[in-house]
This record gives sequence, C-alpha cells and structure tokens, in this order.
Amino acid sequence: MPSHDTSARDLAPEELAALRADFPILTRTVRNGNPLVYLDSGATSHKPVAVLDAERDFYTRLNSAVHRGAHQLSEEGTEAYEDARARIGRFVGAPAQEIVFTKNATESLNLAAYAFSNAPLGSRLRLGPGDEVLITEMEHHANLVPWQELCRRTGATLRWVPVTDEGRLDLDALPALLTERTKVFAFTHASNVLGTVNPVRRLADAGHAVGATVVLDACQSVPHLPVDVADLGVDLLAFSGHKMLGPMGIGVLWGRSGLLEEMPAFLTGGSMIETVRMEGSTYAAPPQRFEAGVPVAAQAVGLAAAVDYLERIGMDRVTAHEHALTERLLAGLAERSWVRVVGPTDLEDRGGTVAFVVEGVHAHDVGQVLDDSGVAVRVGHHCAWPLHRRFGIAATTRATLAVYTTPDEIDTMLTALDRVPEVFGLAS
Amino acid sequence: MPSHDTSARDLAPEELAALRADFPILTRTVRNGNPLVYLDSGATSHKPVAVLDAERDFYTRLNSAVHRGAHQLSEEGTEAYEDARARIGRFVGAPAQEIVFTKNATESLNLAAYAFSNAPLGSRLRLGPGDEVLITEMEHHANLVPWQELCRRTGATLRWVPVTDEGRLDLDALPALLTERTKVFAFTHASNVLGTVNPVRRLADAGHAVGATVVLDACQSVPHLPVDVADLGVDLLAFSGHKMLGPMGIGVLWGRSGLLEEMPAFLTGGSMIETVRMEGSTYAAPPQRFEAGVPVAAQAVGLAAAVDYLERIGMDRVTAHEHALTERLLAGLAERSWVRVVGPTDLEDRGGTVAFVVEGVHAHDVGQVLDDSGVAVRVGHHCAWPLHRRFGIAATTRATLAVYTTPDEIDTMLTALDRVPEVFGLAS
Amino acid sequence: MDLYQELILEHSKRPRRAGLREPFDAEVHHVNPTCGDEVTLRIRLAGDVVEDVSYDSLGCSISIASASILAEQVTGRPLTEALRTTESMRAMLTSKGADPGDEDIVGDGVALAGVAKYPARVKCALLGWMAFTDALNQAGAEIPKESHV
Amino acid sequence: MDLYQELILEHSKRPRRAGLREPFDAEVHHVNPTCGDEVTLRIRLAGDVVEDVSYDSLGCSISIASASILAEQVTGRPLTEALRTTESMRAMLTSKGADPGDEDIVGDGVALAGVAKYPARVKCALLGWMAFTDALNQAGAEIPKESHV
Ligand SMILES: Cc1ncc(COP(=O)(O)O)c(C=O)c1O
Ligand SMILES: Cc1ncc(COP(=O)(O)O)c(C=O)c1O
Repeated sequence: MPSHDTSARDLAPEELAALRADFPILTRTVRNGNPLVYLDSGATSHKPVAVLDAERDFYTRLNSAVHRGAHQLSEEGTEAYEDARARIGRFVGAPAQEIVFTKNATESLNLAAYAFSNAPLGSRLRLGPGDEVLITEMEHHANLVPWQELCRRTGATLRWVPVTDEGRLDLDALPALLTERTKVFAFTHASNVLGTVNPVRRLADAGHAVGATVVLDACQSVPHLPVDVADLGVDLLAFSGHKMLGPMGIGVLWGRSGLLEEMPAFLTGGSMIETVRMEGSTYAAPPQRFEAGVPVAAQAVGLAAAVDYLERIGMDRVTAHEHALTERLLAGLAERSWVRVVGPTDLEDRGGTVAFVVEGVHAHDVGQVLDDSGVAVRVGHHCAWPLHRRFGIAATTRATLAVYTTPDEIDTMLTALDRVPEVFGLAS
Repeated sequence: MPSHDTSARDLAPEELAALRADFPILTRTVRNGNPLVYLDSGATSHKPVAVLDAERDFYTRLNSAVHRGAHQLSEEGTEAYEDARARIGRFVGAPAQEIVFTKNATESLNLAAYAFSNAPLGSRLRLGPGDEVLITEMEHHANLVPWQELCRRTGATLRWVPVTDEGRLDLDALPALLTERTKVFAFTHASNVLGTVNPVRRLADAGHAVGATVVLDACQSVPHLPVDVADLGVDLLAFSGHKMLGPMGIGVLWGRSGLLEEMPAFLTGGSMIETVRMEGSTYAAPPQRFEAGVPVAAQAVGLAAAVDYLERIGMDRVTAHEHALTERLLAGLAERSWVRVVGPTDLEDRGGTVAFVVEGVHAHDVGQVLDDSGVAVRVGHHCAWPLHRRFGIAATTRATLAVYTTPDEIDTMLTALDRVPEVFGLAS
Repeated sequence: MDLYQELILEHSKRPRRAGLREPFDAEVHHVNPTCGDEVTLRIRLAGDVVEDVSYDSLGCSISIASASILAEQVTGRPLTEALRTTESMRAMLTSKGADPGDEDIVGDGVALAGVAKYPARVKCALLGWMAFTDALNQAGAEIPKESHV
Repeated sequence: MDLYQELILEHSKRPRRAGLREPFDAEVHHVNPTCGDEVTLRIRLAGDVVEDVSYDSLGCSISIASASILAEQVTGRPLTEALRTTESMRAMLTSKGADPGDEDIVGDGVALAGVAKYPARVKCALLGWMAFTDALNQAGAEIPKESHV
C-alpha cells in the first residue's frame, strides 16, 4: 500500500468491536452453527446500520422523483440527492458536478467505453480502425469485455500489458504497447485477485504523453485507500457503492469536467435532456446528461452515509488496519508449504486481497471446506479469467478484507484451511 | 380501463385506512403543517414497510454477491434473488428466465434499442438505412430518445403515430406508417400524461403482421392494471420497480425467450459471460447475458415484496379502486369551467393519470398553490415534451393516483385548486 | 402565499418592455428543461450602456415577472450597474432565504426574495437573468472577472 | 462433511475411463462460467448402445467424480437406460436434498446426493451429465420427448 498510510494507527480491539456492532450480519451463524467469518468483502461489503437507516429515512420522509417535481417532497429529496453527490465527490477529491451516478462500476465503465463509439464521426473521441485501446492482463471482466466490445463496434484493436510472475504489470513492455495509436488506456487501481496496487500516476502520465484518455477502475481502491482524483491524474474513474459499505444499485463515474462535457449521451430518456422534439433532441450538461431516468436517490443517500462512516474512521486508518491483517494472512499462508499465493507476497503496493491455490485441490473444494467452518471466501476466476489463464490455473481461492475484519477471523480461516489436506488426503 | 376489471370490489374505507398505515411517509406533514396529499405516484410511488423490511432483511441476513460465491451467504442470497425473479415473472405471467433485471425502465428500453445496433451486420435485428422505427407522439422520453439515438447510430428513420385531440392514438394513420419497412414498433401501454390506455393487442398484431418487433413501455400499466405478457402479445416489455411500490434502482425487461436469445449483449462485464479470453469473449444465455455486474439482489427482493403486497390486495381491486378515484377526480375537474383536462375525459380505456391546464395560469403556479396546501402534484411536460407541443402547451399540472390514494385526498386537491383563481385574480 | 407578492403578479400580468425589438446586438434563447419554459431575449448596447432589453417569455408567473423586472432594472443603465444588479439577484435567489435582497440594487427584484425558499422555482426566476448574461457575452461586452454571474 | 463421501474422493482421485479416445461420434466442450471448470466429452454409439464415453475434465472433485460416475454408469448400456440414469441424476441433484437418489439406477451416483444441499455446487455435479446429453444430441441419438434432460 502507498507509503503515506504507514503512520496511521491500526484499529484497537475495542474500536473494532464497537464498529462490528454496526454490522448486524456479522453476528449471524452459518453452516453447523459456526459464526460467520466473512472474507468476501471484495465481492461485496456489508453495510452498517447507518447506511440502512439513511436509505430507509429517505423512503419514509423524502421519497420522490428527484429533479422532477416542484412540490416539497421532491425539493427536499433533490436536496438530499445533490448533497449526497457533493459528499461522495469530496470523498475522492472531486467537485459535485464531476460525479455521475450509475448503477455500478460496470455501468460506469460501459458508459466510458460507449462514449468512444457513440461520439459522432470526426469527433476526437470516436475510435476507428487503426486506433488502439490498451488494457492490462489483470483486469476484471468489467474493465475488459466493454473494451473488447468497443473494438468490435469500431474496428479498433485491443492490446494489453502483460503481468509478471510476481503479479505486477510488466512495465518494460509498456513503451512498445503505448503508442500514438493508443486512444484509450484503461487499467485497474488495485487488482481484485492479486491485490497488486498499480502505479497509477506513472501509468496515467505515460498515457497522457501519447494523448490517450486514461480510465481507472477504482473498484478495489476507493473502499480501502485514500483516493484523490487530482493526485491520480487520470481522466475517468469508476467505482461501485456496494463494495464500500454502501447499498447495491449505485455506482460512480468520475470524469474531468472538460472530458465529461465532450462525451456523448449513453442511456437516454428522462432527466438527461435539454429539449426533445420528435425530429431530434439535445442533451443536458453533465452529470445530468448521463443520468437517464428517475435518479436512484435512496441509494445515493445511502452511499453518502457509507462515505461519512468511512470518513469518521479515517481512510488512513482503514488502510492501516487492512495492512496489518494482510500481513497476518500472508504470514500464515507462508507457513503452509502446500499453499501458493498468486500475487505479490510482500506488502509493498499491495491491498487486502489474497488469492491462493492449494496444490492438488481445486479451489471449489478448498472453499467448501472453509465454508463448512463458517469461513466465506470466493472461489473461481473472480471475473478475471484471462489473468488466471496467464498463471495456468482455472481457479483460485480468494480472501478479501474490509474495515470490519478481525485478526481472529484471519486465524480462524487459517485453522479451517488446515482441514483441507486432511479431507483430501494430501501429505501436508 | 379494461372492462374485465369492473366486477372487482373497490377498497372499503377501513381497508384503505389499514393499507395506508403500511406507508409511513403518508403521515408526514408538509408546507404549513398540512398533511401530505401525495398525487405524484406516477413519478414514483411510496413503498410499504414490507418492502423496506425485505430489503433490510436481505442486507442483514443474506448480503452477498449473488451468483458469484459458493459460500452459504451467497447460496442463500442467490436463492432469494432467483426466487424474486420467479415471483416478479409470475406477476406479469412470464417464466423466470424471461425476466431481465435492469436499473429502471429507461435502462430496459435502452437495452432493447441498443440490441438493434449492436447486433452483427447481417443479423435480422440489425437496422440500417431504409429501415424504420415507429413510435407514437405520446411517448415518455424514455421510449422516444433511445429510438432517436438508435436511428442516429444506424441510419434508420424514426416515424410516429399522431395523437388525436381527444388524446388517443390516431389509428387511421397507422396503415400508412406501419409498413414492411417498420422493423421496430414501440409504444406505451398507458400514457403518463393523458392516462390513455392503448389497445396493445391490436397494435401488437398489426406490428407483427408487417414483421416488426413490438416493444411495450409498461411503466404506467404494471403498477395499476393486471398485466399478462401472453395476452398482450408483444415481444419486449419494460417497467420500473419504483413506480409499483418497489425500491429505486431496479427495473425489468421482459422478453420472449426466442427474442432474448437472439439479442446481443449490451452492458458487458462480470456475470454475463460464458468464456473470456483477451482475444474475445462469449456470453451467457439470457437473462444473465443482460445482467452485468454484481446483481441488485436487495432491490430484487424488495420488488418481489412489492409484488406480493399488490397480489395480496389483488390487481383487479387496485384497478377498481383507482378507477373510482379517477371518476371522482374527472367529475370534480369537469365542474370547474376554468380547468381543461388534457386527455380522455371519459373513463373508457383510461387510467388514474389526469393532466390539466388552468386557462391563463402556468402549471408551475398551479402546482405551487396546491403544494402550499400540502398537495403534491407534478407540473411541467412530464418527460413527454413532444406530446405537450402537440397540444400547443408548454406544461400541464398532473395528478396521478395509486392504491393508497383516498377519495378525501381527491377532494382536498379540488378544494386547494379553487385557490388558484383567487390567487391569480381570474374571473372564476 | 408569500411567494406570490402583489408586485410579482403585477409584473407577470403586465410584463414591462415585453416583446422583441430591433435593432439588437445579440439574441439568445434559453429553456428550462424540467418544465419547458422558454425565453428569447435580445439586447442592444450603446457603448457602456444597456440601451434596450427586449424579450419573449413563455413561462410561469415567476419567470415572466423576473424577466419584466430585469428589463426594468437594467435598461438605460451602465453595464457595470446592470451586472451588479444581476449578481445581487443571483445571490439573493440562491441564498435559500438568507439574503433578503437589496432594494437599492435590485429594485422590484426584492419581491422575488421568497422564491429562494422554493429550490425548484429558483431556476424559473433565474432564467431571464442567465439569458441576459449570456446575451452580454455574445454581444462581446466586457464582463469583469470578479463577476460570478 | 457429508459432501465429500469416501466414494467421491475415490472417484475424483482415480476417475474411471478418463481420457479422450477414438473413435467417437460426437465431441462437446462445456464450461462452468462461474469457476472456469471445463469438460471435453466424447461419445461413441453402437446402435442403441453407448459404446464409450471418454472425457477430459478440469475441475473440482465433485465435477470430476461426477464425470467418472457418468462414464461408469452409462458405458455399455442401452441408450434408454443411460437416459434414465441421466434423468435420475438430474432429479436428485436439483431436489435440494429431497431426493436421495436410487442406487439401482444411478449406482455410485448416490454418493453425490449431498451436493443437492449446496446449490452453488449442483452445476459442478451436473456439468458432465449436461455434456453427455448434448453429445447425444449432436450424435443424432433419438432422445424421447418425455425426457427433461
Ligand atoms: C411511461 C413511462 N415510461 C418510462 C418511464 C421511465 O421510468 P424510469 O425513470 O424509472 O426509468 C416513466 C417514468 O418516469 C414513464 O412514466
Ligand atoms: C476490480 C473490479 N472492477 C469492477 C468490478 C465490477 O463491479 P460491479 O459488479 O459492482 O459493477 C469489480 C467487482 O465485481 C471489481 O473487483
């Protein structure tokens, strides 16, 4: 993880206990009456009561079609919605008008990708044959398939930065790949499999040097690291609410105002128009241009409550906490010779996502044994199939941490993991 | 409204009172301490506690990335999500696998429209110059702008069925407009301004007779009428959860399986793939093909609870209740010579959406006076600007009813309306 | 209803200086996408002075009254004064009710102070003023940097 | 863990009739998109009899064991019997635990009955059987209408 976090204090046991009381699901028991040990926050995080209450409060006090009414409910609802936008913007260092609400990061990234085919012929943004889109081999399908589809629609060519055996981007390969033909350079901030945190600023600068638009998938960073869009130097940035203690059904696309301004509409309909005639329509300025339909105001308010919650803890401390847990987990796995971590095993530029294989046992079976002890991890390719193929494996077992994860949970998982060689009769 | 509803019993006062207790927001006061009289359910409906509880229950017991995990939480979450799909499907007479979850009707309609430009060249679905898309002059922008954009992308031509002075589709004009060039015929089931309920079956059959794909905007029918996709005879049908007592952030696209099967992917990313390689990907069968990203499971479960709620009342009775209220409202408006209803003034094939103008007073001002008495209506063009232009007006005042609306609320609105001539000094 | 002061109803019924006149240096057309209200506005400058503001306004009483007040307040005034008035109106209207408006600067505009408490109507009251600023820009008038209009 | 019966581990470690053999009438390739598991499966028919099922399976113990049991149960059997076994397996696996399976029909397949309680794993156990049905279709075998496979 970035070095500026190391000074922040880890969460004290009492603090952590108090915080966990805000997440009712953590008291649930699962298989065989075991307490739930949830190590799948990278797929979706749990939500504190404050977030659930904020949504419910919207529905029971302000429920209305925001930006579409002049009555008091709609006025108050609109204010709550726009206030949420401003707070979420501040959280990533962006002015409100650069925050576009979508349904999830996947929609955000598709919105970005479609811009390069919906832009009128002759526009700077419009791609065509000869143009290239550069991604990386470690992308989540959400930052991979939309670019394949863009290339299919436009005749542009997709290229990718390879990944090293250590699970880092192969930066030596970059100069040959990033050329004046590269119109879009899209990559992830933190890998949802390897845990690798990429050198965003350096990559963004390299992208800009050749005139590319730089798109960042920040799904696995915004929930875990302090993120400031100005520092990162990218042009577009996507994340999901549900992975950062917020509700399902809301995502964000941040964009530099100049760029958003240039981007064509994607989903069209109500609330995103300027004028509509049967013969043709004109569209509103961003962010409204990209928010067709009755806005997801309850979810926006819920996400703003999540952001408040994280800010009250302090993102530096969230990072420090997860850093300590990651260290504990990697150390525990290192002690088990039959486990191989896929991704960096050092803590440098690395987040709390740890994928591994147990030699000779399929990830599904590993996960099942853990589940039997109440430990919820994810198994499979984690929507990063090409990355798994790169490492010659079909599936990994992945533990992902969040602010509410405890050291004891890491230990429980490690102990549960020791049943794997037993059950499958490996010499351990 | 359709004649088959007339036998159903209206809601008795005690029933209505009991039902209203399920909607906490209805006890709210607004301007000047007036009780809220919410006549803007056409924009978004309120949500009963059962819906809020269902969502919260998901978050506090089953929260997980459904279809993405093998642990118990994800298994139970997935079951809840797929069970919701089945219940929502049953509500409109469709098998689960024909129900696609989107974020709202706007996304559903865009998904439909993009299919006709994303389909590969040579496919039956792919539009090009010479092809036509037929819509109507009474469409909501959500069923209008996406088709304009489709035509822009493909070179196809947009045509529209005009509206008569009475606010009905001009069916005499249909034969000249619906030809073998028409590849898509998209229209609304119930107008969100006029209240008109269109003869769907007849229009769908006419569309099919020329080989067009028939798309129905059912946003304003599914919440208010019994809807059965088989009876309607259309190919695709879109609606939003938030207008039918459900949460924000979820919509539905229903499609005939054969057609969904043919349709290309729209939003791409995780969960919608079959295989992914850097060189290219293949996609899952519907409905998964159209649900990229971590599914909105909490919202699906909430919407299923809304459907249960409506079914417990019975959609025939919902219709009967709203029918009686519409009659009362239209009668009250007819008594006021300074009010002109825009749309059918008889009750035949008409829902509980009533738009009107007060001669000489702008809708914004009418709405403000109503708001001052606690009556929430919508003012403006209601995302149907061309329709307003057709009637030579910039804006209307619109009251829309729901199952929780009371006769007293209609009376309160009518009384509040009488202040308009006073305030603006009209001779009334 | 404090929103509909006599003065506003007065202006909306008999808008001052309404209609589109020649000659003009710039014409702009602005719409309010939520309600479809529209204003077409022309300005004529004579050196540093706003010689004429003429307009055709389709909208609610607030937007028509506001355009009428605008025309009354800025016509015949030096550009700097007109801009000061515009800035004061904007500040008052977006103050959520905190700024009651300065009658010496905005004249009848103070009657619109109540609009600030109705966020959905602020756009109505601002429509004419935004069109005016836009028209000044298009006419190439020099708008001092400090102005936030 | 009742999921991992001895018999299953046994089959998954030493899958019966594994590998791809010639000659064959049809070859299919099926994947489980959630975990990336894959099976390539070939069938060889001799009249009404399944003469050979050969396969290459990349997956978890459940999917490999299931393929192994499939090969064991259907090889050398008349098509109708093989289809009955397939249908019984499908019914058992999708029963959520209600159907314990009939050993007379599915043989070692009963060891997979526990999988039905783990919905996310049902697909693993079905993978081979779905591939088998698909292969039969591709080979042009006549599958009676009543079969829901
Ligand atoms: C007829 C009609 N179609 C489509 C829509 C769009 O629905 P949503 O904004 O939920 O996508 C609406 C409501 O806004 C509507 O009334
Ligand atoms: C790195 C990364 N990108 C994108 C996504 C997609 O997020 P969502 O499914 O919320 O759209 C995810 C999570 O699934 C992710 O981990």
